[in-house]
Amino acid sequence: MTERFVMLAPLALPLLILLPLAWAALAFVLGAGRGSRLAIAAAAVQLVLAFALAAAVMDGGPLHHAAGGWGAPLGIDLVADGLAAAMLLLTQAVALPLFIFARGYFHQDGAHPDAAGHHFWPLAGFLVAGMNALYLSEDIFNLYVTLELVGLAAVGLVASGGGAAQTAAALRYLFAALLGSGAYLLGVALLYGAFGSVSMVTLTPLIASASASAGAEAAEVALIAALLMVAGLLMKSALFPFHFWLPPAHGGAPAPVSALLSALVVKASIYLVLRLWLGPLAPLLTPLAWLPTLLGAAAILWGSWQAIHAERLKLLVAYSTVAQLGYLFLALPLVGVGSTGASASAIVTLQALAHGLAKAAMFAAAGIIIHATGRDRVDDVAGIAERLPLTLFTFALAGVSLMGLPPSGGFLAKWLLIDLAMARGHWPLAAVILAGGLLAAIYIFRVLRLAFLNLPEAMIEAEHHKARVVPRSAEWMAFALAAASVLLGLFGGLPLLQLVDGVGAGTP
Amino acid sequence: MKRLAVLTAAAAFAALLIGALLDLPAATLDLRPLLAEAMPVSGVAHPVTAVLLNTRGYDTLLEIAVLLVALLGVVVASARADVTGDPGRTLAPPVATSADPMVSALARLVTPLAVIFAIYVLWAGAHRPGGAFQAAAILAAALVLLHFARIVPACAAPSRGLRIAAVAGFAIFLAIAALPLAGGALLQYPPAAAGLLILAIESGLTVSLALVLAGLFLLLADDPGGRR
Amino acid sequence: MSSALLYAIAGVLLFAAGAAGVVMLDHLLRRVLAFNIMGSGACLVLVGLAQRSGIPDPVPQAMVLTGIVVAVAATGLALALIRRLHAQTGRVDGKGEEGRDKGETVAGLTLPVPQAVAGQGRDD
Amino acid sequence: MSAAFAFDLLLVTLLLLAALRALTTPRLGQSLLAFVVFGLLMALAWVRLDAPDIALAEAAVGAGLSGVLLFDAWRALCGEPADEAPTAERMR
Amino acid sequence: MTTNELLPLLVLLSSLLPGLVIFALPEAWHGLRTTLNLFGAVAKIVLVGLLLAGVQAGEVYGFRHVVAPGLELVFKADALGLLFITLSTVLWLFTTLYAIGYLEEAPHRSRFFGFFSLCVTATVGIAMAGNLFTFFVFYELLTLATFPLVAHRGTPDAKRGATVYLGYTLVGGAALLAGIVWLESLAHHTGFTHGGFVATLLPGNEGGLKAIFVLLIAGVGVKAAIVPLHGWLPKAMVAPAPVSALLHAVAVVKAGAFGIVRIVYEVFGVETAQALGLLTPLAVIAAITIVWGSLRALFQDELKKRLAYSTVSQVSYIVLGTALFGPIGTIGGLVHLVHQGVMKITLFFAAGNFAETLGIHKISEMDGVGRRMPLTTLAFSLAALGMMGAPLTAGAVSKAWLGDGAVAANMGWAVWVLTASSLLNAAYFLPILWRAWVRKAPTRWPEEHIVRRGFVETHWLLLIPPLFTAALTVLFGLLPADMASPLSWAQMIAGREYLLPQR
Repeated sequence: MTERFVMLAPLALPLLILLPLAWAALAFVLGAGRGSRLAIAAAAVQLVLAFALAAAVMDGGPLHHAAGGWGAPLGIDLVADGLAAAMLLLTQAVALPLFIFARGYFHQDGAHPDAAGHHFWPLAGFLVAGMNALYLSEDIFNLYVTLELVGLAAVGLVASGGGAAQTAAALRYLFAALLGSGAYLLGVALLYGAFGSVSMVTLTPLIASASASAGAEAAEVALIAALLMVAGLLMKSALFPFHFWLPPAHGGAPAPVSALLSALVVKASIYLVLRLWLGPLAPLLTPLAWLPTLLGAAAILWGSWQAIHAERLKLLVAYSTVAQLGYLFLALPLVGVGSTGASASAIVTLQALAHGLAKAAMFAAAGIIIHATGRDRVDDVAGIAERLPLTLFTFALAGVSLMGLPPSGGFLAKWLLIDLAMARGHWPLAAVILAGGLLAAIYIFRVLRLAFLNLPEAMIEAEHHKARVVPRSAEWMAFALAAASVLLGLFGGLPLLQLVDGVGAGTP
Repeated sequence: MKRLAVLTAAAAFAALLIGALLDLPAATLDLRPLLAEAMPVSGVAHPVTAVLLNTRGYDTLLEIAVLLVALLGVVVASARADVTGDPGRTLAPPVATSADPMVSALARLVTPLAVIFAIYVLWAGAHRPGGAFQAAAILAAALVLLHFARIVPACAAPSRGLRIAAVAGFAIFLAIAALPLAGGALLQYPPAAAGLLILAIESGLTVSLALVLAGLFLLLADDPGGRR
Repeated sequence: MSSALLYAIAGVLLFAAGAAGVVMLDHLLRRVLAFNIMGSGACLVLVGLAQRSGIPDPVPQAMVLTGIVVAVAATGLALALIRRLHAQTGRVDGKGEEGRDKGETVAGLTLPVPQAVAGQGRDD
Repeated sequence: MSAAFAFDLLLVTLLLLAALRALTTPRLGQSLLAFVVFGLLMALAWVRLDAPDIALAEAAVGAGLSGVLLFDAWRALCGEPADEAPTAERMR
Repeated sequence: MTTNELLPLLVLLSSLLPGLVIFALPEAWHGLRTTLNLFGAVAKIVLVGLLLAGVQAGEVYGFRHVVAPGLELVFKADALGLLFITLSTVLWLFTTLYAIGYLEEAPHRSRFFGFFSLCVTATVGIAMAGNLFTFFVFYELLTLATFPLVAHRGTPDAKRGATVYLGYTLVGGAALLAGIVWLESLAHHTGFTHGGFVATLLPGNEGGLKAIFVLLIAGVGVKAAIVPLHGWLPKAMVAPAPVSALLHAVAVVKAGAFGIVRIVYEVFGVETAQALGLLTPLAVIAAITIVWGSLRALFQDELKKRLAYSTVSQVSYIVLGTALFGPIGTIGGLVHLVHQGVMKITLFFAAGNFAETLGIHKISEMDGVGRRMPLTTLAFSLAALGMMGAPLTAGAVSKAWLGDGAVAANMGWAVWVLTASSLLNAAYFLPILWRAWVRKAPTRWPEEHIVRRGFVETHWLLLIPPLFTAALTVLFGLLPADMASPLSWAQMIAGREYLLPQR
């Protein structure tokens, strides 16, 4: 059984792209509001494929798939290494429960044919396809196309919220995304002009030798290209100070969309930054590693600060994303292994997974709370422990992971990151991580402590009167995501770190 | 102040990059010979088409997906253009007023020509400049012209038939991309059938892309001369 | 200097102008124009640099074709959203979109609470 | 300087001018017009770069379809100032 | 998995699993919830009994779970850990019984007992932690599990108290985390070892190690309520009485004190800590805390507040014992870990009874309560006498060993501190006893909830726990040398630490 599983794995590379493309197209044909079951079934298959892929990569190292059979540099190669396999796993693992959640969430609006659920399914399908393609691609121009696919699908999903605020947020997001991908495209053009290839594998030695020979003009162009690409991607990643588009887009979209965007979409461009930074562009950018780290630290502090002061619940969660994304950039100068033997990229992956699961759960929980209360202010959470205990518990569990408290995945990542920072002597980084955790506690417990308040009886009555039914399946799916983010710390860390670092690598 | 800063930054960036480009040596790698070698088995004679639908056909597959996403986005945006109601605003009523007779005549004249030209461009793409996308663009232009001639109405949301037609090309492409997985790689055409398969993909894409491109316009369009 | 390099340089200038336009311009339609000019610039750089020797290179040409399609797609989406925004708010500029990190306003639009919820949660 | 290069230089200059005009001219209609001209000039540039495929696509899409889309949007946005006021009022 | 690995895991699960199930129980399923609670508590006692027997027979219990390369959750049931486990397990049973009675008919009982069980799980985890990583995991879990308990009443006051508690403990947790990771980056492991492992890092890291010590002690010191980190404790008094009992006697402050013991003995090692000059400052801080807490207690009219400040003072006896270089002080500190728990929980049970039965919250309302509630007041009085260190009580044993330890460690001033504290203890407890037994009862109690029926002055579930723990207070004082007494365990532990078994 297991062996056949692993034998199927090479096929998982193209299938993880083709399958969502196919069901997205089918959902489009099916029409408004339909396709939820299709999407859920397909997402389950994709999750199995992602597991098979991860198992195969863990056993036998990276898998390659040459699209069209040409191979780089003429063709486009798909490559699944540990990092890609981990991100694919995250994407499918978040997508499946979120789809079930979305089905419950949108279902109750069935009476409104033009509700937000209208075009959720095909757009979500293209979004997932785009992300899967992005994680697997090894070709920087192909990556541009996947970036656009992800970006436009995400914008469409934000706009599906329907209100004026959502439209404005979608536009703001669209222009930020287009500016980012434009810069990235120019970088690709320059690299192709300088080296004649868009394949990362081919480019890596060429860039290395160009930057090694002093005074080579190609290196100068390559550096500008690298900066353009990274700047463009940082714009899409909403790294401080490019985060301006994220809070309205993520805070305004319908809950399943916010969850998809915050948990997955921003990770895609960050993944690409890491992949390029630690891969082909490493010789050019390594001296600049402090810059995104500095911005990451600023993001943690600024995002947390804004979350502490946000008045709307979903905006609070969105700003928390701004802050949490900062952690992913802290590790760039920390190449190498810490006292535990986990590499920086493995730790970042762990953090990305923990945050992805937790943030999806938190947005879902926030969505349920808002759905039930009909209001979106943080203060309206008061007394929610009484009415939605499971959802509050979900929110709290997700918060545990975001604060980096044990035994969550966020905690494990934070621990390893601090360990790595200290092993490298980067004390300020460790301090920022600790401070970030405390600030996160402030904004999370801002919500939790209100939730435990007893409301006056009359008010409870009034609330119950207004309360809308949230499907249990939606509540449980949000809970499953939160529980996964916590259990990740206990049981997921070891396999994940081994997956990214390769089995046996980096023993202390 | 901000404007000045942005302009200065843009100018500095352009100067810096142009300076670097002036000294840029020739590219280290040249794909042209590689592509020339691959041409005989690519199934087409025109190199750009070979790249577009064979060696980098995967790019094109995703590109079509991007177009579909954009169409979806437009559908989303035009579905309920006004949250406060006013449904008549988006569901364009049947065209009452007649179009400019000149436009009408032009449209009637141009459309068949455009179809023929599009078929030519599509077919020619195998050998010389042209191909699915250009053909689709021509067809889309014809559709838009027909709209101006009040022959094709604007629509709020595509009907199922239209949706199927818009997706069909993509579906064919997807199927042909997936089939070789049984024995080889994604989009790895058997060399003997490559030409035929590419033509099949291109034919499907022409129709679908034309609809999608025209859809981008028609979903948004108001009737000429103003709303309602 | 070869012709192709000249076009590449023009591409850089177009890109810079377009990018500055996307950042600076207020009217959303103009931003769309700026984005298109920016994209055209990048495409010129791609082909221009690759063809400095004067021999056509089909690979970047095919990429530019892809890029143009993507640009059209983005333009269509942007225009649709702009028109929607206009229908909903009467606005066509990006003003009020900047520097909004405060709680209750989203993307520069202060909305009464029920409507904000109606928009995002499909609760009505 | 060969004649061809001179033509290229002219074309590039016109391209830049059209782009600048599209971005800076105060009247939106003129700006859109300049953009369509820009698209046609781009098509010409692609011909000069031995890329007839792109030229064809650019002419059909960049100048044609995008132009129509933009003009249509412009008319929808700016054509009816009477309709704008109440909408704007309502949202405030 | 062998039995020796399984047993500690079962000890953890015996409260974790019932806790998780209880969360999911509908509010009205009172019977099943109570059954689960009691089943868990009794099962845990049985399991701990097995552990105790095994450890005395020389068995080694423990298991580990790797969470990341080089990072393990390590559990071991050693003598020191078992001392704490036994204390919290036995007291948990009584607290559970008490809470069942106390919360009868109150809302949100599923939530309450769920977190209650998690709380004890975390405490047991702390006790069994085999390295600082594991210790930290459960230390933070304890914070998370106690927050909803403190906030349980849902009043604005409860919200405020819980927030203050959380603020203190999370900042402390961050300090602890920083210290642990710093230490790990130097030593590459954080496993507790007899005699400590830090000595191997000397010479060369003195400055760093001192800073680590400060971070670690500050981290656990928050929960141990060392001055000036004690601010949360009086504020957390808003919690229901069983929670206060849990915070003060079973779980939270004990976890802090226990952490200090672990850090001093098994991370740094007393020798190294002494060599680095860290013990004397610690002792001074403990002394300050003892006196300060007692002084503040003197001026509180609210009974629970006075008890809270008394806790601040008493827990630092443990810290003081730890900081007194030498086996005798160690024994004094360890034995007080148990004795203080037993005595303080009695006081809180009794205070809860006064409040629950008669609505008495203030000391000034306690006139004549001894005649209305003689049994509760008797338990209260015994525990209070113990706190003062009156002869034949558990407190006397602790104080005697601590005093001797101070003399043996050439820290004579500590004896004065102890004496002064005892006097202050008397000063704030004796007036209460005077009021309760001697003064005349008022005609009306503030809010009489439970009517007296014969001997049963209040709900029987509220009465049994304090009586039992009061009995233990006396028993430990009367039979200090018995095999099963905390003192002989403390001697055994100190013996392992110093290889000096006898006084």
